[in-house]
Amino acid sequence: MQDIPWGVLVILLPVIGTLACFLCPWRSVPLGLTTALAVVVCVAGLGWQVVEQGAQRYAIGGWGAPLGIDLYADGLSLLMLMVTAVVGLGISVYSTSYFKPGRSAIFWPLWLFLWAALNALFLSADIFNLYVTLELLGLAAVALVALAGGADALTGAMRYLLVSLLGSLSYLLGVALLYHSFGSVDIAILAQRMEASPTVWAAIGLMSAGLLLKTALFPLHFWLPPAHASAPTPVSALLSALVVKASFYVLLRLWLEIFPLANSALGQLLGLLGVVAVLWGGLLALRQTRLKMLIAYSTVMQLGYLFLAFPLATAIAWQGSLYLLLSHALAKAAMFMAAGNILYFGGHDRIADLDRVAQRLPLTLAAFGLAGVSSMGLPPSGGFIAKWLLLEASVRSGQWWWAIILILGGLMTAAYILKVVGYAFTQAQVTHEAGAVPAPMEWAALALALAAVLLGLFAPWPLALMEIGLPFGVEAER
Amino acid sequence: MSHVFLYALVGVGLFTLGLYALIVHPHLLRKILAINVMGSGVFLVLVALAARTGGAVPDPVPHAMVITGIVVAISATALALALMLRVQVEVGQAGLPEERLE
Amino acid sequence: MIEKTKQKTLFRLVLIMLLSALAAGLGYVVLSLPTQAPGLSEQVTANLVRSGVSNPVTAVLLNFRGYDTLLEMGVLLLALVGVWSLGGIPEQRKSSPPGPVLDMLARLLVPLLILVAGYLLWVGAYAPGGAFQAGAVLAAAGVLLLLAGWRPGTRFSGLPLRIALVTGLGIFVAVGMALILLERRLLEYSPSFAGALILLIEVAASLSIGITLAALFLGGRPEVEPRR
Amino acid sequence: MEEMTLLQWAFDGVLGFALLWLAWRALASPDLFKAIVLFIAFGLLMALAWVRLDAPDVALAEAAIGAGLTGALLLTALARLDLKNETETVHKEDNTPQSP
Repeated sequence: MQDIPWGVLVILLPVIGTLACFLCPWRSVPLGLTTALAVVVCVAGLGWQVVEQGAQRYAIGGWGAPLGIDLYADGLSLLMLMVTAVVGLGISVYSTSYFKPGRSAIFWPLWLFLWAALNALFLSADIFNLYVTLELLGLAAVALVALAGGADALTGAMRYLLVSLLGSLSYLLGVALLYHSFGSVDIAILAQRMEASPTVWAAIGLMSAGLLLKTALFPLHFWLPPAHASAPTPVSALLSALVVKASFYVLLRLWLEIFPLANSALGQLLGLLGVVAVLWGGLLALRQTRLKMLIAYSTVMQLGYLFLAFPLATAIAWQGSLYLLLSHALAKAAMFMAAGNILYFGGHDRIADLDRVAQRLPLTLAAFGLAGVSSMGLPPSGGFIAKWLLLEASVRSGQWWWAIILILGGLMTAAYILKVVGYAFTQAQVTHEAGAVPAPMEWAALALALAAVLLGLFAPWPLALMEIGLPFGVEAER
Repeated sequence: MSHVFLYALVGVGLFTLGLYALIVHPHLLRKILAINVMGSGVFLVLVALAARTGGAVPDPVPHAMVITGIVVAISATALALALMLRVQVEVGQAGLPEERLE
Repeated sequence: MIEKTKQKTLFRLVLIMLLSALAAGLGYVVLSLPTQAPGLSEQVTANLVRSGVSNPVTAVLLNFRGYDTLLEMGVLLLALVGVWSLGGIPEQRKSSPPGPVLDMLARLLVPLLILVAGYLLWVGAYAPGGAFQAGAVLAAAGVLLLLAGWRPGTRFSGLPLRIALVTGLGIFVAVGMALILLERRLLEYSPSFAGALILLIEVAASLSIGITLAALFLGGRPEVEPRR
Repeated sequence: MEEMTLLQWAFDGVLGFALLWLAWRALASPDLFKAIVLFIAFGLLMALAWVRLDAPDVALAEAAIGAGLTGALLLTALARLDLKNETETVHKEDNTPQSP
C-alpha cells in the first residue's frame, strides 16, 4: 500500500480509460464510469499517502530533476486533485443521462483525456511538462465545447482555441527564457537558483500573461462567457469549475515558488484587476437574460476574488483564495448542472420565462439555491470560510480596503441569484409543456451543491491539508 | 558565437510578427498561420540559445523540447483547421462573428 | 465608414507601437543572457551510456524526458478524436480523378518513403532521426496514397484503424505500467533493456504517428463505426 | 566556438532576413493560396536554420512535419473552404497596406 505510486495511477488510469473508450465506443458509458470510480479511489489513496508521509516527490524514470521530470504532491496539489475527483465524479454521473448514446461515445474519450490532463497538471513539478499538460487540457476543452454543434458553440470553441494557443505560446517563451537563464525546468531547482534579472522579469511577464489569458482575468475574460455558456451542460460545468482553475493553479505555483520577488507592484496590479473583474462580472451577470450566460459571467466575477490574495500575499490570504477556488468549483458545477436541468426540462433558459420551476424541479432549485448560498459567501458554506479568511488577511495586513470588495461582491451575487430564484417561483405568461428530467441529473447537481456547503461545515479538515508541505509558507505572526 | 543571438533575435521578431497578424487579420486561416509563425519564433529562441555550450555539441534538451513542440503545433493546427471548416459551414464565413470579413 | 477606417488605422498604429516595444524588450532580454551556458548538456552526456541509445536527442525524448513524449502522443491522438468529434467536415469541392502521373508517383514513392521511414527509425538510436521523423515520413506516404485516390476500405476503417491509432500511446502506457508492476518507477528502464524497450516504443509510436497524421489529413471520421 | 567567417555572417544574415520576410509575406499577402505556399517555403527555410544551429533532429522533424504535413493540411483545408462567398472578401480583406 505504502509503495504504490498513486500519483502515477491518477494520471495513467484516465489515459487507459480513454483508449478503452476509443476502441469500444459502444461500451463507453460503463468503461468511463469504471474509470471515474478508479480515479477517485486512486486520489483517495494518494491523499492517504500524503497525509501519512507528508509531501511526495516522484522521479519519473528514476533520473530526478534536473535531467528527468519529477511529480510532486503536497497539500495544494492534493486538494486540487480531490476537488477534481469530486466534480469529475458528479459530471460523469450527470453525463450518463445527459448525452444520447451517439454523443456519449464521443464525450467520454475527450472527457477522460481532459481529466488525465488536469491530474497531470496538478502533479507536475516541471514547467515544460506543465506546457504539455496545458496544451492537452486546452485541446480537450475546445473539442468538448464544439460538441454542442451550432454556430454559437463552434465560434465559441474557435475563439477559445486561438486564445488557448496564444496563452500557451506566451507561457512557452517564458519557459525558454527561464531554462536558458538557469539551466533547469524543475520548479524546486529554479526556486533555489532564482535571482532577479531583466530576463526573469520578462519570463514572469510572459508566463503570467499567458496564464491570465487562460484564466480569463479581466480584461482578458472576453472569450469565456460565450465558450462556457454555449457548451453542453456537463462541459460548461467542468470548464468553469476546473479548467480555468488549472491555469490559475499553475500561476499560483509559479508565484509561490519561483517568483516571490515579484510580489510587490505586480501583486497590487493583479489585485486591482481582480477588483474590476468582480465589479464588471457582477454587473454583466445582473444584466443577462439567459441563465447560462448569467452563470458564465458569475464565473468571471468569482475568478476576480481569487486574485485578491496576490496583493496581500500572506499565508492566510493564499488559503482564503484556495478555499474560494475549491468552494467555487463545487458550487459552479452544481449551478451549471441545475441550469442544464432547467434547459433540459423547459427547452430554454430565458430567466424571465422560468415557469414555476420551483414546483416542478424542487431538487434542481434546491441545488441552485445551495450553490448560490456558497457563491454569496453566507454561512455555513465553503464560500463563507473563504471570504472570512480573505477578510482576516486584509485586516491583518492593514490593507482593509480589499475587504470592501468582498462585501460588495457578495451583495451583487445575492442580487442575481435572488433574481433567478424569484422567477423560478412565479408563473410565466406562456406556460410550457415540459419533459421529465432524469434523476441522476438532479441528484448530481444537488450532491455537488451540498458538498459546497459541507466544505464550510468541515473547514478544519481542508485547512489542515493545506499545511502539508507548507505550499503557502508560514504565517509570520499569529 | 554571436550567430546564436542573431537567430534568437529573429525568433523574437517572428513571435511579435505572428502576434500582430493574429490580432489584425480576421480570416481564421490567417490566424492559424499566425499562431504557427509565433510558435516557430519560440522554437527558434529555444534552440538558438541552446548552442551556447561552448563545445561542439549543443544542449540536446531544448532540441527534444522543440520536437515535442512541433508535434503539439501540428496537432493544434489540425484541430483548428477542422474547426474553421465547421465554423464556415455554420456561420457562412471563416471568421469570428464580431470581425466581419467585409 | 471613413470614421471606421480611421479608427482601424489608429488601432493598428498603437498596436504596432506596443508590439515594437515588446520586441525591443524581448530582444534586450535575449541579448542580456550570458554567452556561455552549458544547460543540461553535461548531465545528458554523463548519463547517455545508461540511456540505451547514443543519440542524445533520442535519449532525452524517450528516456530522460520520456514522460513528456508520452503526454505528447496523447495530444496527437486527442487532436484526431477532436477532429472526428466535429463530424461533417466538407469534402473537397471538386474531386478531380487523380491523373496517371500522380498514380505512378504514388506507386513509385510510397515504397520508397516506407523504406526511408524504417531507416530513420533505426538510425535514430545513434544518429539524427527517430520516431517522430519516421512517423512523419510514413504520414507523407499515407497522404500521397490519399491524394492518389486511395481510401481505407470498410474492413480497415473500423476497429483495425482504431487499434493502429492507439498502439503508440498504448504500448507506451503499457511499458510504463509493466515497469511499475515490476516495482520500478514509471518509465525506469534498466540500462541493459533500455535500447530494446525504446525501439519497441518507437516502432509503435512511429506507426501510430504516421497513421494519425494521415487520418488528420483525411479529416472527417471514416463512415464505418466499429461494432461489437 | 569556431571563428566566424564573413561568409557565415552573410549566410546567417540572409537566412534571418529571409525568414522574417517570408513570414511577413505569408501573413500579409492577399491571396490565401499564395500565403500558404509562402508559409511552406518559410518552413523549409526554418529547417535550414535548424541545420545551421546544429540541430539536425529538429531539422528533420521541421521539414517533414512543420513544412510538409502542415502544408498539406493547410492546402487541403483551403480546398475545402467554400470560397464562393469569400472569393472577393478574401482578396479585399488585406487591401489596406500593412507595415508590421
